[in-house]
Formats: sequence, structure tokens, C-alpha cells
Amino acid sequence: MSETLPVLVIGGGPAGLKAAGDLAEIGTKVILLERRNELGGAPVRWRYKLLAPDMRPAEEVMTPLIGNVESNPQVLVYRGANLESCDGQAGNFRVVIEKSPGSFVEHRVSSIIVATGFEHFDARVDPRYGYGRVPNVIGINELEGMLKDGRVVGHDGKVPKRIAFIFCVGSRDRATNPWCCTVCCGVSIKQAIELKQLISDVQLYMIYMDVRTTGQWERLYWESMEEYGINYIRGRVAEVYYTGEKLLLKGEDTLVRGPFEALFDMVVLAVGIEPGPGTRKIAQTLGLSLNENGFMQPRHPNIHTESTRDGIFLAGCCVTPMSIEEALVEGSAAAMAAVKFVRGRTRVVEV
Amino acid sequence: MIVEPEKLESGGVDMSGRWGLIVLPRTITDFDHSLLGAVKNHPKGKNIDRCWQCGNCTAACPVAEKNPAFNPRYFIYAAKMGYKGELKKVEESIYLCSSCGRCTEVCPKGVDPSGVMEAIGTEIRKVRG
Amino acid sequence: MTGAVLNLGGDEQVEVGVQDLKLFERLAAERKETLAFGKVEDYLRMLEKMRELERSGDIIIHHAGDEYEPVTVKTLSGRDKKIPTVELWQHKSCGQCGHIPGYISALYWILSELRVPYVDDTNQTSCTAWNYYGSGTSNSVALSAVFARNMHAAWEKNAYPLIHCGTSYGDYKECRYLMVMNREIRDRVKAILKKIGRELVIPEELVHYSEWLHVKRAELAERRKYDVSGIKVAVHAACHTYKLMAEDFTYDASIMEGRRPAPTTSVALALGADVKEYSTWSDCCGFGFRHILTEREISRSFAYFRKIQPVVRETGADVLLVHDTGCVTTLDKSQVVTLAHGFTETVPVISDAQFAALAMGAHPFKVCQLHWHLASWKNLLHKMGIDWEKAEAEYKDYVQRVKEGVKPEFIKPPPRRLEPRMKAPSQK
Amino acid sequence: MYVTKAAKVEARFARLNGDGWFYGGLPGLQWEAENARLGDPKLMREIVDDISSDPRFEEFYHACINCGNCTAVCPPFRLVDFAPRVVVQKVMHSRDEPELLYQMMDQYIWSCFQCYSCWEVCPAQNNPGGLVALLKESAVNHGLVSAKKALEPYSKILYKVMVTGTQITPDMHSSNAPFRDWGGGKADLAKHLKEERAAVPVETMAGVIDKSWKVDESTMRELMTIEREAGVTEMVKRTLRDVGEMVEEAGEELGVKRGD
Repeated sequence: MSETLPVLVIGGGPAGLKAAGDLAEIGTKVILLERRNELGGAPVRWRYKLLAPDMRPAEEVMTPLIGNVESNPQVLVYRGANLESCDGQAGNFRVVIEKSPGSFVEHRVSSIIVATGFEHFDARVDPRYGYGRVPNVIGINELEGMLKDGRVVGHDGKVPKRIAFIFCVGSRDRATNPWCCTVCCGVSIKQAIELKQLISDVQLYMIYMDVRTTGQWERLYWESMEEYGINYIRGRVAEVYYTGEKLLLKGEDTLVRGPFEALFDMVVLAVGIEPGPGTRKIAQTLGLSLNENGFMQPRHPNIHTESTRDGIFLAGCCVTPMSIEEALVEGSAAAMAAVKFVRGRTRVVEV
Repeated sequence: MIVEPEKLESGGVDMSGRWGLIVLPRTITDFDHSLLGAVKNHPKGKNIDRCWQCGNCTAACPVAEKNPAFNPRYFIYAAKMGYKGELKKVEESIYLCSSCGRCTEVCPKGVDPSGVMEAIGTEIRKVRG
Repeated sequence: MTGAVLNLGGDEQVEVGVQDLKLFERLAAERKETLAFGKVEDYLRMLEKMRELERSGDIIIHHAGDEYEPVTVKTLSGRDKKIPTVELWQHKSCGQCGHIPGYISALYWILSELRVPYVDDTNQTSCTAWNYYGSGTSNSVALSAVFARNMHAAWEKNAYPLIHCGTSYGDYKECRYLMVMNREIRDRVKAILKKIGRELVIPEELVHYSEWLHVKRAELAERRKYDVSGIKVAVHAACHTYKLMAEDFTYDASIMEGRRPAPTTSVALALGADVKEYSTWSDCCGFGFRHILTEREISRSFAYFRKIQPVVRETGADVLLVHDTGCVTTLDKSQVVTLAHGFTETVPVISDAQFAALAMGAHPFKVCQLHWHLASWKNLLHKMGIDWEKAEAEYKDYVQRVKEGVKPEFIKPPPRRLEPRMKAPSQK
Repeated sequence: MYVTKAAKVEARFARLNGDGWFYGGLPGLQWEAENARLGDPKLMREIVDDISSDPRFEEFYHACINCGNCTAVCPPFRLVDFAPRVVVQKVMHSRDEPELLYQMMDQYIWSCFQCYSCWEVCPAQNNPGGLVALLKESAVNHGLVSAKKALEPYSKILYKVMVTGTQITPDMHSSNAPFRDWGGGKADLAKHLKEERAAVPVETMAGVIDKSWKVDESTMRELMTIEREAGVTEMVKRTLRDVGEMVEEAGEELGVKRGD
């Protein structure tokens, strides 16, 4: 009776939590595996404050998601745990989980949902941005936490008066990652608005090639210009140079066809989204395919939920970069797919 | 900027004219938003903030079609970013606008480019070149 | 990718792959897949294909074997590159000899001080790429054939080519890539070489002289006679060494964290100088091939306003070190007009070899030929503790004697240990 | 007034998308494009074929995302009207609109320094400088007027390189041909250039005035043979007939046969 076996959900971020919560609510047993010591994924790890595009507090989404999973007796949560091995077949996998270093536990599960999420691009890899080497160059992920604390200051404790956001850092670049991370435009603009609200006289410059605020996120873009007077410079930064005091950004303003070299107090890099080492490791353990960019390869490129193996489903940023709202939908979709799969098999056995 | 010296010498060697010519590099080193503020305060320029540089105005403009130096999108951008020097160069062209209103008609964001241009033209005159 | 553990977000440790590695290794790991002529992979494939062609008898590879006592360095992608250190065939630069002879004489002086046998051949042309980049008056077959001709001449002499010029170095890397990867070009070059009685010889590694100085920097420092610790040095790297076929140039984790090419900076550091960074480090010198000759105002304006001025303003450098003849010329000569215009920033421009030779006690005029340089070097020599007035008097006296018919004091290469592969063709 | 109604959409389309492109493909360059339309269409097509059939083209060109990284580091862009971004953009559209390349042949491409800074920073790994080199080669090959204009002041160097394989020889800045902008220091040196040159402590260079170093005659013969066989002498003759012929004469003296 495979239906009595639980579903294994790998990854405790928005997609994984949503999948686990949905499954538990309809009475399916779930084992939730999270590599880190806390649930919540990127929004908790990087301490998201507000969510685009409506500026709602991240807690409004994350607290019930985590609460649902933690309070539901149907869900067995392993934090700080890793998937050691997996064998067996669809409907009856045998998985070994390393629940803490050196301590293993074995489970049988009917199906698996992979929601291993993403890592931000490590901007140190592209040294022209000076990230990790010169002060006051930060990533959007770090800025998110600073905004949450309500204190955005440079390394010397001074409040920055002139901030540049550089879009597409580690994205749309053959030397690093060629894909678009889809959300960093929106997130940067959201943060710029928050900065404007926090520091009233701050001057903000968004250095972009294209502004990709898809769907209704476009509102952020319009508001930022029309209500907050945020400046947009079309171009891409070729080098960030630290003068010992300020940051000199070099680029071309492609709209006037003129080179610019301007000084800023702080530079925020819209670091892209890339598949993390966790995704690679899980793909290896489960025998799943990765595409040429290192993301999980769905069986059909347009149907994200189905992996290349029967009984294993995919959700969230491990498939392709996406926003939280999309990841939540994918979590539900994967849960649905898992239930459908398990019930389908059960019926076959009974016949 | 090109500097061609009428008279220049070094160590007894005459370097006047092209031998002594230097070109100062053009680099935008700062963004000056004082002009933007003035344009916004002008009754017809208040919507300049809305512009996102799609270029519909220039594309639809009958003057731009005949005269490439007349580029409404560019005027708005230069005013927004405070490239006063660039605007000064085309100061006279700004007044070529025939106020036909086509740009305003096609603008997807309701900037009213012809009004904004009028504001830019008025304000840039007040800036010393 | 190597796994590693790093602190990221909160107080937890997570596995983050290459991120934990030091910057240079991380850059190298990341760049393994992309760069150079399209991709680093392609470049490495080219090196592999070179060996295949050798096996099939298509080409002869001039190996950087033990007889050349090679030292291994890392390139941009982390590849090991062999730099031969002895028995070197000097591939002179067409830009250096006309008006900055010190560029070459200082290098020869160092070679002979370190007892490194070398060959200064008269059977050598420049790469002719000046013409190509400046005016388009050549093509890939001709450039490759010139490259192969010179490399064959070195191979005959059984000496390893050491390329003085940044552009020759870059052009040769490009030609090598084309000849190895493109059969048509290779066959056409071979046909031409046959007409002049030569075979297709390709060196295993193409080596720029600054890379040789880089691997020899400890020995240079040992022989230092003057203290240069108070000398502020700015470095300009030649574009064609590290931007053209970028994969092949030397990088070192300990030199500017591997962000920028190691040679020249490393030599200045080894000698104990104070190397300064500046905002236009990766800008070009303004040479521009045709521009330095026929559109000089553009060259000089760029050189002055984008290099000399920022260097002096930001670093207060005592000297600007360069490793290409075109760069030395442009940066040095371009100061004259601007100074006449009333700009005040000025800095002497010399090669890394000249700087090292000066520190090692070489004669500033007899050897380093500083009198060919226009930007004033007096302050630099004074700061280094060199009595330039005395040296100048000596030199004037020496020139007078040469004029009267005394044989000049030529720098002599130490005796060779390797026999030439073939006898030199009889000369007319 | 801000028009939100769809009523005028059709009329707007008819006006906006007349021939699919505004400005002959690229914003801001429409007048250049119009001038180029006056050129010979066959020649324009040949130039496109020239560069796209070169074995290096595949490596030098991918597709341009218009980010401006190349222009940010481009030296001539600081001083003159030359932008590597525009070069790649035009190459990108040249298959359909060959006149885009042709319009750059006059002056535009000749501004490039060939420093390859653009190649290093391009996120799409294009090589604008390399593309310009291909275009220059094509201009000389076709003997274009623009190439003549660019090369004429340069012909002395051209000749020297082709014959001796060396250049910027000491005699080029003797008092006969002063580089005035190098000032008094250089002029003084030029006065006693011979002695200074004789005192250079390198045997292959000492006293050599008309070349950079002593070059064997056999070496020069080999060089000119390569140039003849690879078609370089011919291509130079197409642009600067005199220079090409002088090279041939110099070659003949050393026993290199004239090209057909």
C-alpha cells in the first residue's frame, strides 16, 4: 500500500513549505528535509522585509507557511539534514537521511518533491565590481537585511547620499551566467523605493540594460520614476573603482552615446539567481538531469513539475529563476502532482 | 573639446596649430538635477518624471523625420540627467517643435513631450553655457 | 568545481562550491569555461590539437624542454604555462629600437648579468602586425607566415623565442590559434614556407619578455644595488599582452589577488618598490597604431588625459612602468605638448627591464639609454640614489670617444650551451 | 491629452512601422544610413561577405545586447565619434542591410585603436576591435577611397615594414622629418642622432639608422616573398599603387619575382 508511505519534500523554502503544507492539509504524510537549521529558505535566510510588488511584509507569507508545517503532526521536519542516498523505485523509494553529522535515519517514501531553491551569484567571481574587496559594494540580498534593520549605512557608519544599483550582475553575461534572473529588476526597484522612504534626500541611480518588471510588477517601475524620482541610466558598468573614499563607476550611457564616470557612496549589485551546490548534489543523489545552466531539467521544458524520473517532482527556483509568488504556485502544483501520482498507482495495484 | 593653439612652443620647437592640438576627453562625471527641478516646476513640464525613453515621441515626430538633430526623447533624457552641456549644444533645435502634438498623442506614459520640451527650452535658456 | 564551506547569511555555514577558494583560484575556476578566443576550452583544445598535429607530422613543435630550464606559472584560466629561462632567441620589437633603444639594451644587460645565454639574431623581422592593426594591409595568411618564419629561424638556432613586443605576442597567439585550428590557413602557410625553404614550427608556449622578468624577479632583487623602497610605481600593462587571447598571459594569486596580470607589477614589488593602483589602470595607452603616426592629437590627448594625469593625480607616482614599446613611446612622448599647454602633471615612463636594470646598478645612459626618454627622469634617479649628473658626464665622454672611433662597449651574450640545429644559411 | 483609447492604433501602426525599421535600423544614425544608400549595392554585399566568411568571424561575433561595456572602456570613444557598440550593432544588422557596414568604411572604423579592451569586457564575448580589423582589411582589399585617405599619410611606414620588417627607424625622426610635437628634447637628440645611435651597446643595433636593427638581406627577401604569395603586395597596390610598386621594386633587387 504505497499510499500510506509519506512524500519526501527536499527544501524548506517557499516552494517546499507550500508543497509540504498542502500535502499535510489533505492528510498526506510528509517528510520535510532542510539543509539549513531554519525553515523558510531565502526569505528567512536573507531576512526579506517587504515583498514586491505590493510592499507587503514578507512575514505575512512566510509565517503561516512555516507555521502550517511546524504545527501539523503529519509533517516530520529534519533541519540541518542532508539526503545521503536514495534507491528503490517510484512509489517506494528508500531514502537515507543524515539528520545530523554522522547520524543516519532511513525512510520509505512514495514520491519525492525537489525544491532546492537557488543561490545568489557570488559577485566576487567578477572582480570588476569590486565586491568583497572594496567597501560599500553590497548585494541586493545584503541590502534586504539592512532595510529590515531600518539602518542603511556605509562601512564608516555614514548614511549614503548617492547610491547606484547595477542590474544584471552575474546575469546575461557569457563569462558568468547567460540567463536572466527575472526578479532582480523588480527587487532592486522595490529596494530603491524603500531606500527613498528611509533616507529622504538620497539620490538613486538604476543602471540597467532592460528593466524587466514582468506582469504587474511593472507598477514598481512606474512608481519609482513618477513618485520617487529615481533615475534610470541605460548602460552597464564596466568597472567599479574605489578611490579610497567613494566608488567610481565607469560605463556608457547608451541613450546619449556618452561615457560616464561618476562617484557614488554605495553600490548595490542586483546579483542574479543561479542553481546552488545543493541542487547539484540532490540531482546526483536522485539521478536527475540538469540542464546546460545547471538547473533541474524537467521532462518537458514547459511542464516544470515533472522531473526526468517517475515519482520525483520539481518546484521553485531549482527549475528556473522565479518570484516567491510563482514558487508558491509551483509548490502546490508539485504537491498535486505527487498526490495524483500516488493515487494513480494505488488504484492500479487494487485492480 | 578641441584646443588648437595659435601659438605653442617647447624647447625652441614650434608646435602651433595641429602639431599642438589636444582633445579633452568627454566624460559624464556628474548628474545635475537642478534643471530637472526647474522643468518640473514649469507648468508644462510636470510630467517629465514619467518618461521611460521608449522613443515613440521621436518616432512619430514630423520634425525629427526631416531634422535628425531634433530628438524629443533625447532632449527629455538630457534634461532628466542634467546633461546641460549637451542640451546647450542643441538649444536652438529645441524650438523647432511645431507643437503639432503627435508626440503627446503617441506617448504611452502621458509625458506630454511637446509641453515638456517647451519647458526644457525655456529653462535651458536660463542656464549659462 | 571544488566543494568548500563558507559563512553566508546568519551564523550558519553552508557549502558554496568555488566561493571559498582564494580569489585567483576562484577566477580561474570560473574562467575555465569561458574566455579567450571564444572560450578557454577552445584555447586548451587548440593546445591539445597542436600535439595531435605534431604526432601526425603536420607541424613541428618547438618544445619548452628541460634544456631551456623552464619555470611554471599560472595563466588566467589556471593553466600551467612553461616559461623557458635560458638560451633565448630575442624577438625584437619594431617600435623599440628606433627611439627607445634602452628598452632592449637594458634587457640584454640583465640577461648577461644573470649569465643567461641568448641569441640576438639578424635573421628576424617584426611581426608586421603594426601594419595590420594600423591599416589593414595584411591578412591572416601573411601574418601567420611571418610568425612561422621567425619561429623557424629561432628553432634553427635551437634557441627559444622571447618576444619583446606586446603586439607581436598578441598577434602570434592569434596566428597560432588560426594555424592550428584552421586547416586552410595552415596549408597555405605551409605552401608559402616551402617556397622560402622553411617548415612550420610552432612554439609550445609563446613567451613575452615581461613573463621572463616575472619568473626571474627574485634573482633580480638579489642583485639590487639601489634601494627603491621609497619609489612609488604605477604600472601600465600593454593591452595586447592581456586582452588579446587573454587566456595565455601570466597571473599570480599573490600579485594584486590575481585580478590583474602579474608581470611588471611583480618585478616592481620584488625589487621593493611601492606599487600604486589608479582608476584608469586597464585603459589603453592611446597608441592606436596609425594614430600615433598620423592622428597624433588623438593619441597624445588620450595618453595624457586618461593615463598620465590620473596616474600623477591619484598616485603621485615617481615612475610609470610599462612592458611594451608602443606604450613607452606614447606615454612618454605625449607629455610634451600638454606640458607646453600648461598642464603640470608629468611622470617618467620606462620599461620594467630598464627599472630593474637601474636598480641593479646598470649605467643609466650607457645601458638604460634614458636620454632617449623625454619625460624627465631626473627626479626618479635622484630618489633612487643614482648620481645622474656624474653618469651623464661619463656618458658624454663615452659618446665622444665612440665618435672618435673607439669601439662601443657592446653587451655580450654569455656563451651558449646548445648547438644550433642547422648551420645558418650563408649570408650575402 | 494622454490617449488611452485604441481608436487610433491602426493609424499609429501605419505611421510607426512603415518599413519595419526606423532610422535605417539604428536610432540616431539615420542620416548616415541614407548617405550609404548611394553606394554600390554589389560592393556593399561583398564587404558583408568578406567579413562573414573570414574564419575569425565566428569567434569575433555573437550577438550584441547593447549594454555599452565596450564603449565604457573604448579609448577613441572618449575623443571622437566612434563606438564599438555601434560597430557590433551594425554588423548584427548587416546581413539584411549591407549599407550599414558600408557607411562605417569612411572614417568611422579608422578611428579604432585595435587595443581590444572591448573584447575583454564584452558579456556576449563579441570582439568589436577584431571586427574592425576585418573591415579595414576588406577596405584595403577593395581599394576603397576611404582606405586611400587613411593610408596615404602612413605610406612611408607601410613601405618600411613591408620591405625591412622593421619600422620607426631612427632616420624617421632625424632633422629631415621632425616630429615637432615631441618638442625640443627630441630635436636636440635628432641633431646628434648618429653618434647616439652608434653608442647603443647592442651590436645588431649600433649605428643602424635606416632600420630598427640589422636585418639580413635573405630575411628581407623571405619577407617580401611571403607578402607576394599571401597577396599582401597586391592588396596594397589596389589601395596605394605607388607603395605597392616600390615594394615590388625593392623585392626585385633582392631577387623576389614580381607578382602576376
